[in-house]
Amino acid sequence: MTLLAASKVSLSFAGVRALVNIDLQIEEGELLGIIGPNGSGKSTLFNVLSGIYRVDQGTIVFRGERIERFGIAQIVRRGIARTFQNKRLFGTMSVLENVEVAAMKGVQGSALGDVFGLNSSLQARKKAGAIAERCLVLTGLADSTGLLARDLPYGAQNRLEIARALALEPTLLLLDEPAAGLNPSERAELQELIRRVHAEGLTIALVEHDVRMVTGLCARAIVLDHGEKIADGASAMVVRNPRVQAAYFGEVESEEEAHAA
Amino acid sequence: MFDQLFIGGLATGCVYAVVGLGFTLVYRTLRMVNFAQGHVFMAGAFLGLVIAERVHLPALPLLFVVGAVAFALGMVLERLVFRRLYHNHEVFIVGSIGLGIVLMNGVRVFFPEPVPFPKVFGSEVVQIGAARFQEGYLWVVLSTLVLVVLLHAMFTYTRTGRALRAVAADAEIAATVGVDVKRAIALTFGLSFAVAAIAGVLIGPLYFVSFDMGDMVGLKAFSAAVFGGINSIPGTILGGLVIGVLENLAGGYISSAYKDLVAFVILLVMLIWRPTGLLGRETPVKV
Amino acid sequence: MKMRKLIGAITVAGSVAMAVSAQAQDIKLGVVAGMSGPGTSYGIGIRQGAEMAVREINAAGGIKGRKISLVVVDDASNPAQSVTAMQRLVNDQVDLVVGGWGSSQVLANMEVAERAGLPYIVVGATNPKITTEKNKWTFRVIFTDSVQAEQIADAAVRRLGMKRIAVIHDANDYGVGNRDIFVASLKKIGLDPVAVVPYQSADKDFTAQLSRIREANPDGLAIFGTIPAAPAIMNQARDLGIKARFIGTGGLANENLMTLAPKASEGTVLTTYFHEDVDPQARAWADRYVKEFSGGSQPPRPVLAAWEYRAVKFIAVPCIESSGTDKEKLRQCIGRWKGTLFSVPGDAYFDKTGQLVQQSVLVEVGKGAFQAFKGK
Amino acid sequence: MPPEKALSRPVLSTSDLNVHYGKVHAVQGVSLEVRAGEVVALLGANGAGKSSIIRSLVGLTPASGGRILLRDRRIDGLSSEVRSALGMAYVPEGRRVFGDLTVRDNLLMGAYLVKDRAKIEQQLEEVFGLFPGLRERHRQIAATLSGGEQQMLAIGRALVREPEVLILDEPSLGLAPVMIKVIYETLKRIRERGMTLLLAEQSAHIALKIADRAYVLETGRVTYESDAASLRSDPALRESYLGA
Amino acid sequence: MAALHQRWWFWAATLAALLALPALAPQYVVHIANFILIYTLPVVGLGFLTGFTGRVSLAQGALFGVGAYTTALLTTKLGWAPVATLVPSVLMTIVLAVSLGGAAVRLAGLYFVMATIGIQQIVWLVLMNWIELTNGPQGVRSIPAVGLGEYSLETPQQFYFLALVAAGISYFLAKRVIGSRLGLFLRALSDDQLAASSVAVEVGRAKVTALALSAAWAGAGGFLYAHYVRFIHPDMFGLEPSVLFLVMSMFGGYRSIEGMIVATALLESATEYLRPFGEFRMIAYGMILLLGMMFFPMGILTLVRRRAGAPAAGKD
Repeated sequence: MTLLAASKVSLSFAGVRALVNIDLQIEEGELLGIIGPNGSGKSTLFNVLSGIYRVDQGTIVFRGERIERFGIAQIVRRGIARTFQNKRLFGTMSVLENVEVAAMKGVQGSALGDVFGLNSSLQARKKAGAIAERCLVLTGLADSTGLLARDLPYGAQNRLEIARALALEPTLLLLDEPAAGLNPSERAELQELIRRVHAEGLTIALVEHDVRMVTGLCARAIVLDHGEKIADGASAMVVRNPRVQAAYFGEVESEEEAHAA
Repeated sequence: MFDQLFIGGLATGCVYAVVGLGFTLVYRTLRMVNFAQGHVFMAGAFLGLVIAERVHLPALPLLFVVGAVAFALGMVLERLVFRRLYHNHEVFIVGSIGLGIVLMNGVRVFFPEPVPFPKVFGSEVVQIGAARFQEGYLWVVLSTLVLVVLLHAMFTYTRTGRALRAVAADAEIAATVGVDVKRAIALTFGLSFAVAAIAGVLIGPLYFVSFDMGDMVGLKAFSAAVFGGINSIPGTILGGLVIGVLENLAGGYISSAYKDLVAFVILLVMLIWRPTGLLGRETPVKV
Repeated sequence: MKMRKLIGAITVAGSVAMAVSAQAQDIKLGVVAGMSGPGTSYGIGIRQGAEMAVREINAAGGIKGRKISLVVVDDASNPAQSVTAMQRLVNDQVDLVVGGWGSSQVLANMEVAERAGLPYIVVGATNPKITTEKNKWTFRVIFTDSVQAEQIADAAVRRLGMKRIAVIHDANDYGVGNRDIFVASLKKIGLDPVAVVPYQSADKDFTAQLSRIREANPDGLAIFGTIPAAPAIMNQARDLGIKARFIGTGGLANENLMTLAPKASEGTVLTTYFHEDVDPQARAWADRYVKEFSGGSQPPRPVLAAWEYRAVKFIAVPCIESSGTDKEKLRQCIGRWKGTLFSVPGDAYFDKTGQLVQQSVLVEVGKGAFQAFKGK
Repeated sequence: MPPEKALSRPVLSTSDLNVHYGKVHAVQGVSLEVRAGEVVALLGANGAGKSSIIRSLVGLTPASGGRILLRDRRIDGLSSEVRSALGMAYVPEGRRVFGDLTVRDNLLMGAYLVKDRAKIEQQLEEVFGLFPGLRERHRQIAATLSGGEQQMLAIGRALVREPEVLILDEPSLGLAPVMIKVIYETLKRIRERGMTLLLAEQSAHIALKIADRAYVLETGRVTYESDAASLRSDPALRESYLGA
Repeated sequence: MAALHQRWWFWAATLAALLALPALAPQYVVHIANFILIYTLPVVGLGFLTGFTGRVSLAQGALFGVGAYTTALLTTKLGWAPVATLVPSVLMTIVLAVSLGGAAVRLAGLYFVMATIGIQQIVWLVLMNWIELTNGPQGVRSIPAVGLGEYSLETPQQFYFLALVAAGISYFLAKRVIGSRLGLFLRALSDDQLAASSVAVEVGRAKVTALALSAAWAGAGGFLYAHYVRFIHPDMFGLEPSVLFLVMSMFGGYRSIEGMIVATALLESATEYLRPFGEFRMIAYGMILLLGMMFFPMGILTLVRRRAGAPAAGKD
């Protein structure tokens, strides 16, 4: 069943076309890879899906509802959570609090109820605490709950972003270059984590520069280049597609050689 | 009555515009608001007074000397004081308010009472249509015009002017093409002090000079800058003139009780409707 | 010189507390006024008046052998601060307070004096509400707005022959208070003002207000405000071609009026608290005062110091002499006080509300100085 | 300049360069060198440390350890404007032209340190020769240019004062393919004039078209270093980038 | 400091000292203490904005005044009992703050400061000029004291306990707010607004709520002030107190409520100590602001913390 379907999505900034007629389906339960060279529109696509940018044209349907005009918070409430390429944690808050903020989404009760200690609010907070706890355990951060987010090592900050997104209990998780800046062992850990999360039944879309990681994790992948979708299919096949090769390695090499000579 | 109100408002508006320029110059370079600006205007008036009483300078040299001294003072204060306040805008605001209080009360120690300013611009009364006013009003308007033209020429045609604009646009990159950014910022403060001080000398002979004369003018000039666009020089000039004229008309035709309200209501409405002001360009609202 | 003052101030700050306990035998006279803020020049005048009186009394052996020590507290010319300032005087156990400048400040700080049961002689605030029968500890020696505004209204019509009177007033309590009484008094005489416009104390440019007044074409312009707005209004009115004669009340009674509006102020008629030409005693005091305080941070202005001096020397000290420092007795004594004061024609006495009943002085600005008014 | 001699001498070099952002160790002991007349590419994924190296070279981010040499002079303690005066020119990531200034004023800012007016005019002519589009728009406000034109302007601005070494950070980022081609054609012409270039690129294939040598970075370290020709044909590179 | 907070005896000693104060200290000191206690309300309220949304307001003095005027007018003109006017005062302040500043609080930081200057001036000018309602420059006098049954709190000593209880409630409520999900949301959005909205925090609403809270605290403070001073005047609520409150909330070190309270006490006492300096007093005050910001931009208390070896709490 199709969880999210974008059709003919276009967006440009000051005349520069960032996304051109993108069609995209994300099936329930899948782990979709999105690859493409730098500046190809991968992050822009995520920004559109998560409501940070509004599309110029096209529709996005998520679980039967049109969401392309929704704001960020509205989309999160519909069940799409995301992480950011350049970590956007709440630096002066503790690891636990970072995740708790997100976990609050799923619980009832009002802020004033919190202040006056109403029973329903206390229950709700307890529930949020439990959700947060679970996400931290899942991401291997259970031992550093009391640290400030900004004091975490880089690799752990990465996992904290994922934990925070998970605490929103999303239907669809968008991971934006989670492996950027990680060393090989951290990268392997991350891969393992994504697998684990996916195995719990969550639908994931993964933007990644590292093609190996995508081919290793995702059955299906799409490739973007200069804002256009140039390939869509089984990830192992997609990377062999000549257009994809060209996008990564440049077009006919001989022509270039001729120029250089 | 309209002529009278309009011309009176224009002169006040020129003062708002010139003092407001000081806000704009600093703001577009640092994204900070210097709340001592109004008191610099006041200090400039007293500087002019002290100089005019000691040495009998004609009007133009007097304006020049005061501008030069204020310029130097601005550079020095940047180095000693402002530089330590760039931490964030809250710190800068409170620090500059503190500096303003020090300036104002420092001047008060020497001049506890309002003092008449020598009539360096002549005291003839001029009649235009039904309006009568002192020659000094003409001086204010003309000097503002000259000052704006000079500043414009400086920013457009000189190497330093270009460098200041480049620093305002992107200080980091300006440094990589060889601009000494710290010096450029010091120059910016120098300029903002100079224009405010010159405005002080212009207004001095029209009214009296007193230690608290910068309080309200500072806030109004600030409103003018925001109204026109706090990062836009033409915007600030326009904002100053509009507020000066509007408040005078409101004072004359509606009620002088709420004359001062005009500037601040305009400020608030403008910020909500279009925070960048009439001619400003940057988008302040982030995602 | 400024530096020495600063060091002096620091030393004073440090020693205030000690001075209080060391000289418990002294009679303590509290003075509250603005030594900073917009009312500074008045505050300094008040302080000087008190200093002069206390110095003279102490030099003459004090009151029954007890010296007077002066406790001066700054209220920054700000009503919020002035509550604290008065509280400080209460705390320092002063025997009475003579001072107070600015109606807003006095209205705020008199509540503290009333609650503490401290006799308070107000010298520099004119709002009528300060002296009511309810406020039994508060007295006032300066005229109220009502007395002055009434008197100047009367003089304007009967003695100056004005027919078209316009009013421009500060939007503060002083200006509004004067305006209300003035307009009411004119009505009683059968005249309506041709224009009434307010301004804000901090205004510099009055062309908007004056343009309206010019349209009304008045022959007299009443200005209810203080320095520096009042002289600015005079200058600008003349620039605009308004020929009306200026009249006013005590707010204009400040020599700075002539400094700031040397030409425009000529011929202005106003009521005042003090004038040296009223009697030789006043002249002698004024000369002494000027001699003693010239060279300070502001030129000495007898008119600012006169009331404080007179209230201390001729009202407070005789009462302490006769009734001692018991607060209730002191209060009753002040209430009963009756006598003569220099520059006040005839006898003066306190009415039931604690207001000093007296004749005021009408002066005219001529040749750059206040002259006793010699009109009809 | 005789190429043999030029190649022997490094114009710009780092040894054991380190950069920290708070607790993040973004550049970890990188040593590299750029010889006169050479085009060197820094390749690597997002977050590999390319921009951090470039920023610390031009003096925008302080190095937390190691040294940077321009010719034989140690420059790592110097401010940006001094490094610029010593002959470094920088084309920042995302172009960052002075938006409020005209095209011509932007170029004049590039020549800020040149005092000789005739010389400036001559240099402007050369830049306009390289980018004829800029000449047509020289009175236009830079913010209103298209992305490609802004990139040309940024390069032009860096070139006006004939730097010893031109440092470019992701010059192809966010540009249309046609535009990238134009930019790289121009870079090639600049190289042919004997200019020394250091260039950070995520799109390896583009950079390798003009580079003589390349460093591949991963998590702040140099993991691979070689001449460009062999990198172009090296399957290991393909492997590390495409997994194909 | 951090260590002290966790010791019960620290709190017990503080409480004992606070309770004993009116019996031991001279009336004047009690009077100053009352002002400090009253001021902690608007200062802590402002803390919700400065510390937790990164928005600096220069209108807190005006909001304080709205609270004071509401109760003053209700008690003197309509004869309400003081106690009955607490809720209307707080509500009025909230309504005014949200209607004037609700749109502005969504602006980026510096633009919000600009807007608050407008709000401050507008409120002050209206208090000054709407004479029919506010008495204008005459101020409102003879405001009744707060009565508890037959007993009315007239003297500084009597009022002290009311102020202490009010400051205590304000402190604990503020702690609760900050510990609540709202506090969590506010801290999140002050760290990273985009990230906050992407974890479902309704950023606009949270900011308006913070503004409303800061107004509520200011209104309650104004209520106390009016019934303590018993004469109010527009000049008590001009730009000057706004700056003072802002400085008090910043000197404490942004996010620490205890810090704000200590800073309030220090700064208010300092202003008192400076009183005899006369014309030099304001210079000294200006220098405190200027030097404080130059050398302790994250709050003067960071100095104490640094000495104590604990990490400085700040938002850099």
